[in-house]
Amino acid sequence: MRSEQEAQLRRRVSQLLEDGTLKVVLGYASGFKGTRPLFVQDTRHVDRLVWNEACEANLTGYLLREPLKEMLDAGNRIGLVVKGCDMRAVNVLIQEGQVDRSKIYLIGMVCEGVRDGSDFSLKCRNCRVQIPEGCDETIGTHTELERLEGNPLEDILKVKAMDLAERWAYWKQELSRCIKCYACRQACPMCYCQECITEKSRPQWIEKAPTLSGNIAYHFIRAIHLAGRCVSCGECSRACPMDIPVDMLTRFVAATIEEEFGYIAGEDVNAKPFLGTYRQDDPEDFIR
Amino acid sequence: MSDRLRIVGFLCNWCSYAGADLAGTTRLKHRAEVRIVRVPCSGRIDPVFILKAYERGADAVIVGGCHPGDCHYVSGNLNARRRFLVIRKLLEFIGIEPDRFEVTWCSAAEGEKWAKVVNEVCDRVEALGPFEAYKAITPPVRGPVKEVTTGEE
Amino acid sequence: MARIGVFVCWCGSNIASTVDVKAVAKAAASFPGVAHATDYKYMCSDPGQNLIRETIESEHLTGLVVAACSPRMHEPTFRRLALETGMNPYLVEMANIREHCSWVHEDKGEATAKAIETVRMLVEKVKRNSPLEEIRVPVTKKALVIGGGVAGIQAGLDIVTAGIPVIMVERSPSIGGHMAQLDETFPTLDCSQCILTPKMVELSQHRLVTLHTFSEIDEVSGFVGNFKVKIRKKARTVDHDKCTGCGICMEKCPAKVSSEFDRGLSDRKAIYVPFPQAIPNKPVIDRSSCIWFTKGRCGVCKKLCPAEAIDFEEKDVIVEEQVGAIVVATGYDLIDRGLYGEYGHGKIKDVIDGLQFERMLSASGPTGGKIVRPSDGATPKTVVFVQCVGSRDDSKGIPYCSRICCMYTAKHAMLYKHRVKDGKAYIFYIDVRAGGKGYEEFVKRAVDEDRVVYLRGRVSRIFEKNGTVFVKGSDTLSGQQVEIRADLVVLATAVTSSHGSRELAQRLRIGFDQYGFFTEAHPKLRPVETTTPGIYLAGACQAPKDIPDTVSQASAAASKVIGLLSSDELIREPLVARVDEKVCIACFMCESTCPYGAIEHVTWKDPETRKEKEVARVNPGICEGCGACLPVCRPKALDLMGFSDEQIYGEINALSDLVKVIHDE
Amino acid sequence: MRIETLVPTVARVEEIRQETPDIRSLRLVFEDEDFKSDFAFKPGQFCLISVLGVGEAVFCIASPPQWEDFIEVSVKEVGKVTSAIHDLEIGAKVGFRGPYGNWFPFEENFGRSIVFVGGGIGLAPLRPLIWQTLSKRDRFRDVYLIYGARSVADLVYKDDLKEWSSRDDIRFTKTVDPGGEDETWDGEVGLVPQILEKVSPPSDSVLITCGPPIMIKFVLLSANKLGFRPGDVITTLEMKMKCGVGTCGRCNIGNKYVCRHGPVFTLEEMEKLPNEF
Amino acid sequence: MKTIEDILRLIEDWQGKGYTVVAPVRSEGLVSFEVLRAPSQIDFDHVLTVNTLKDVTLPRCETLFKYDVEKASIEPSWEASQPIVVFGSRPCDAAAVTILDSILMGEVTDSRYARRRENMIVVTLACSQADEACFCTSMGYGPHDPTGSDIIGLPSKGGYVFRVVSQKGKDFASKVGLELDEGRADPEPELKRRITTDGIKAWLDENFESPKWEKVSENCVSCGACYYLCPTCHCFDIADEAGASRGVRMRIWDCCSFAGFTKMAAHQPRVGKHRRYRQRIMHKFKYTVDNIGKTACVGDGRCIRYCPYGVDITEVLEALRE
Repeated sequence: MRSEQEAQLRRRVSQLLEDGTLKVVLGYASGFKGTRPLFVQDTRHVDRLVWNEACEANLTGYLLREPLKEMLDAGNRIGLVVKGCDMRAVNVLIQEGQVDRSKIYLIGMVCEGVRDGSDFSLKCRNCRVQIPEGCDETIGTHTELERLEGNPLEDILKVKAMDLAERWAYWKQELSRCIKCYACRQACPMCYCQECITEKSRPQWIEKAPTLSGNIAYHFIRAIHLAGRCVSCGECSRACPMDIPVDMLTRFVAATIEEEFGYIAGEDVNAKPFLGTYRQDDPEDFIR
Repeated sequence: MSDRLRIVGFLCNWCSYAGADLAGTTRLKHRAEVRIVRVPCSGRIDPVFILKAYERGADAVIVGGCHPGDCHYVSGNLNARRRFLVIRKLLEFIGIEPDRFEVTWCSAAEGEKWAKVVNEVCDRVEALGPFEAYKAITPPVRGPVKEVTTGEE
Repeated sequence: MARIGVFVCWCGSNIASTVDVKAVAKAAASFPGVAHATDYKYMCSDPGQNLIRETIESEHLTGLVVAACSPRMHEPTFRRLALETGMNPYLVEMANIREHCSWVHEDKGEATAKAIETVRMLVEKVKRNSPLEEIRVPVTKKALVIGGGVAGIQAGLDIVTAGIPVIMVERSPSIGGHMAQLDETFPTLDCSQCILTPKMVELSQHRLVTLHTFSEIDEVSGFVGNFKVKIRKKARTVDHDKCTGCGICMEKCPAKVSSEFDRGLSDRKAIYVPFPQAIPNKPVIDRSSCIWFTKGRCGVCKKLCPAEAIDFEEKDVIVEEQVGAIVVATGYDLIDRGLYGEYGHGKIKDVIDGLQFERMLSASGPTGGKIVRPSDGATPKTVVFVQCVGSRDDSKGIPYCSRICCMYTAKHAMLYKHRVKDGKAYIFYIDVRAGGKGYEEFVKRAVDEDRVVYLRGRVSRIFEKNGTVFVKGSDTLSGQQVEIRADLVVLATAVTSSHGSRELAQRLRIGFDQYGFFTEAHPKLRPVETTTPGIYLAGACQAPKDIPDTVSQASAAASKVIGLLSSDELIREPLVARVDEKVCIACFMCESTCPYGAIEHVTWKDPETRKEKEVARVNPGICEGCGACLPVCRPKALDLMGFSDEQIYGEINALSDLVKVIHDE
Repeated sequence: MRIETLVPTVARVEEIRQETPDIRSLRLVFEDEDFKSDFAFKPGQFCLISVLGVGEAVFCIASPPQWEDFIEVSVKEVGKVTSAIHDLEIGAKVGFRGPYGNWFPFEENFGRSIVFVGGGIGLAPLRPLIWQTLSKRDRFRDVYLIYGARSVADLVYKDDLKEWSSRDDIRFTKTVDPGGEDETWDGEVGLVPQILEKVSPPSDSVLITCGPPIMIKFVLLSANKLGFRPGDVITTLEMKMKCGVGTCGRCNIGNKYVCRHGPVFTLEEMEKLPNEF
Repeated sequence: MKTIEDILRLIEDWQGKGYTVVAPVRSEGLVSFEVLRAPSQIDFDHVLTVNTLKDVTLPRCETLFKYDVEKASIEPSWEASQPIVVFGSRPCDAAAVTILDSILMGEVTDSRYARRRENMIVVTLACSQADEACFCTSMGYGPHDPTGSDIIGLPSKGGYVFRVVSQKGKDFASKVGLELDEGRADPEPELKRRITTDGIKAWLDENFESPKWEKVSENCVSCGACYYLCPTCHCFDIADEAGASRGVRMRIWDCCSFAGFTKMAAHQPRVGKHRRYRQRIMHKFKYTVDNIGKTACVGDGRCIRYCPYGVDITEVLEALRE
């Protein structure tokens, strides 16, 4: 199915650019790690677009970064190739007023799962959005889809099964590798602040240096800032050159919020943001 | 006495701070390890404050707000409640004892409750011991214990 | 250049007996930024204040830490003192070494160490304080009163007496509220309508009053002194400018429904005036029962109206008003009758509620003041009154006491006995609460003079057998089960919040409790204020109340409004949040967090790049300074004056130094 | 040059002068006697001052080398470190690193006329050179000084200005921006570049300027108009700096590090640099 | 020739003689330079470690000094450095050391870097394999290039033959009694990635302003991964962390792709990610060449390997010159 989808994608992008509907389309091209993002502005380049199981990245974050941000601000309409799971990120950006839905054109790809190396990505396990919803058009049919088994929280459960001391040792070990290159932040579609809290010096919110306490503070706060916003796309971990499973922290928070509050980020564009609201009956058995 | 415990309390001005005041006016003796930072509302408490307190040597943090429905600002405590839950779970997930982060609703009338919470938290943190795990990973920014002599003129 | 003065108070022996104040002052003198530190017996006394005043001047202090009692006690004192010396009052902080220290610790070493560390924290805070100026906002000298019952009427009249215009919004077609339904009122048995209607007339005819009946509040924006209100004037279908109130339409209207005012004891027409003394005394069409609107035909009223006042095309109109203050007086409802199936309410015709009984007692009511059995019109010889139906009932009803039932039930029994001399009146009660002036005497009169029989106990069941109603309950005083054959049963059903109160509270951004009653700012000290400045409460919308309490609260609310609107501008504490526009990313998480609606969307131009963007702005007239918006602001574009991030960081940072006290005896 | 990189020595604040509402000058004395006796610098060089617990920032040395016992820096409150410096009191200790960077030519200009053009706090780097020039006054032809600020209150070094006004060996023209004058003002009213053109010093002089970037830009244009050679027009540049010695990598303009190859550049050198400042 | 076993014995011997040995260690999927606890930890099979020798010479975070705010006392922080043997670095990483040497021990000497370098011996293991990101040959180096090594071990029939490269290496060899090998080395592996650098410098000299900068930086998300993992990038920041009375000043890595890198209180001279990306390319392929005569790139390919969004420096260079 993928090759047909790829061909159709190229055709459609070509049309959309040609008839002036779109200024640019962001999709995937082949790259060193399988795929990489590709900005197509010229129909001559549509053949570089690919669709395959290496299209793991969530490209949504580019909407709020140069050069797409400038293009959107200038009133252009932009095309984005999305998987069902990426749609949640798009929804959060719409929910937070960062993206005007009418200014983006979403080309949804019916997805048979993407791979991280040889295995299916963790995020594909038990995927319920293989057929994207809410796109401007969808490419692919769902007749051949095979549901991917497994638990997307497998890694988190492993850490949860440890005792406190083991967990502390585990995270110390992992986070001590962090070099504060901020690839996780820059990759995250939800990290769109112009000035990150890490850059604030009055007060110096987060230790600047990659000391262990500074690293823990950074990743802890990142997880809190993503509470109710993280869509578990795993971009942060994918981007991490030091192989730190930083997404486990944000995904743990997302899972906790789903479990305790029934809130799923990006599920409903009209929902009030999780931390910006409350319910009278929110759990509070931890409070004395 | 360098291993004396240090607990930081972020208390909302209207309920828990006033509750702690009431503990005072009713002379309810309790343990002296808590240092109180007054904030207008529990909704004002940023998660970073909690980590910063650990970095600066706190062995535990107590956060105090109004009971649901009593918030001077209508709903600050309810907004905060979700955040506190997430913070507590996440602390636990990275291996920090949840007892090092205590949340309490304490009204202006609950001087007794405040005294009790302080004593209990102190007891539990004492059982855990000083937060050496965190102190060990922080740059050396804490000063040596300063000695002050009393009773001299 | 920070030159902080630290003033350590002994508070006589209150502090000094447990904290070594001299050691505290000495330690404080060594803190960076502290220019002067001293101790004194009573800092709040005149000599103490003089000491501070003189030191501010002689040492050129730029900030103060007064280590004494709780800031909740004396912060205003020392801030005022600073102001007198020309120092900005917000450069003063208090270190609480009494309530939080000397009074709760015994070990002098520990207490002194804690006091020193606390002072250190506050020194670090005050070093980061900035001078702040009061916020001044202009006010609109006009008040809105929501609800036209006795509470609203009283508040409205009191406010206009001060020369302040009042806009009154009433949901139903007439003002008057529940009080207009009542016959005689306890404990004086004066006629309700006789005392109420003159007030209704006075209000409606006052030149400063704008009355919007058959209207509801659609939207409230703005803030204290500057509210903008959208009022929905529901379509009456009758043009009141043309209508002469002749009443021919009501006479000829073929559609009948049961009267809300008479609580179903009579019928009214689809075009109606709720009661004869209604204000305005002109009809409206109830479109849900009007044949024109339900079936599309009829139009009798239109045909007959000599003034051509009937307008079937009329639409709801939205009126916008600007007001400086709002009094909420939306009253109460009675608990849903359906909840008490075992009492047969709604099923057994001769089981009615207290308000129905009131209508029956009323001379202008459906029975012309005669007490009759609804089933057959006969005069009931035995009437059983049941108190606490729904009230004080955790399981089914509401846990609180409805406060008025004991009194009105006694009144009902008494009035019944006055009219049916040979009748028997029984009252089932749990206990009799008669705490008001003249109340206890009133109940006693019912028992002693009118021979009302009080039975202490709950009624378990009311049922009908062969056309006869039986009341089965227990008399806990005699320990007997009793079953009374009753001709009429009157249930004192619980008072609940008015329907729609929650939605209104959300529109007004005021608090409400789990039962839908609006919450006051402080149960004792601010009983008529809400937590939203400029919005006040009157009457049973806050909690069940009788008429005297309602009227007192209404007058109190009015006096608050008059006080508020007596000056041209409001002066507010500058402890509000501010936005750094450059950093704001317009996610508006702050907006959804703010309980006061203080966040506005504005366009801002970056002076450096000249680019425009949308950002959040905090309206300082609305912001209450809670700071709930700060933790949700990820890039930290928001800060809170008086409790800024830097100030709190300063306090936390001070924790990095521990103090150990050595006794030198 | 081998240095114990990045570790400051301790200096004591001996005197504080409030120059303008947001600028103050600090007189610093080194605590370490060896450092003090070895210390030497030339006008135009800069240093880094640390407020311990806060951070470090760059300042030009604003006193001439012949004032041997101390150095002075002038600090405008713009950020975290500068406001911490404004919070210091006499007797406070700060960290000091320097001197760093290149310096203004001096002996090279013997026999020539010198034109100093300064704006606002931009007089600070010129001040040591002016005093140095006046100390060897006989080696130069005419000395001009054109100095302006937004308003009378924003003029720095008021005592120096008074002395320079009273001397007849320096042609001193002071100015404030239109609207910045007060009743007592006896100087010019106008923007510095305009006054420069009005004074119109001979174009074979050496022109040395410092001030806000926008002023420098127009002074350079005016200098060009007056016929100065780009090699004779000298200014100092400002970029964000951390190390001060050309290793931390952020202050480069093209292949030049402002901290090492500058901060003093001639217009001729600047013309070869990419436009990234 | 020395077998792996021989090598492990040698290293044990060096450790016993008081040398701290830093070598590639595998932990889960990641191979990185670490202080070796036991010789058996060494990984011989990887192409390249994730981190570089900067972790030895210019660590990501080092305390410059500690201070007491109240007393204003400054206490420089320097842990007495044991002699360090870096074992198993690849030729590209060794070559990178010479570039940093020219920058940090040239006109100005960074004392901390210099002290670490003086105490450091680089024993390289030349490459027997290369991956698709490797392009050292394009930068004038090669899989067996000895530049920057003190001693180099060339792969030979499953083991290594060791040759001395520098005087320092010679001294070390004689001090620890390392016998040098005669045998022939295996042929160098072929590199798939190859570009020519001809004309790049000339293009950069002329094209500070060019629309191409925006195009080539399109995919860049302005993180610091390529910088932090680059063996020649050396920009740093200085950060204070302080309590009420005590603090430390640290030197930490910094990166020209961060907006805050050049941002001053009132002015940002470098607006836009393409300008920041231009700085990175200019710095490597022009400014450093102007200043020390060498390109600040050794073709190790880490920036290609670890860029989360496929920014490919060789492609960029070719696109610029085109």
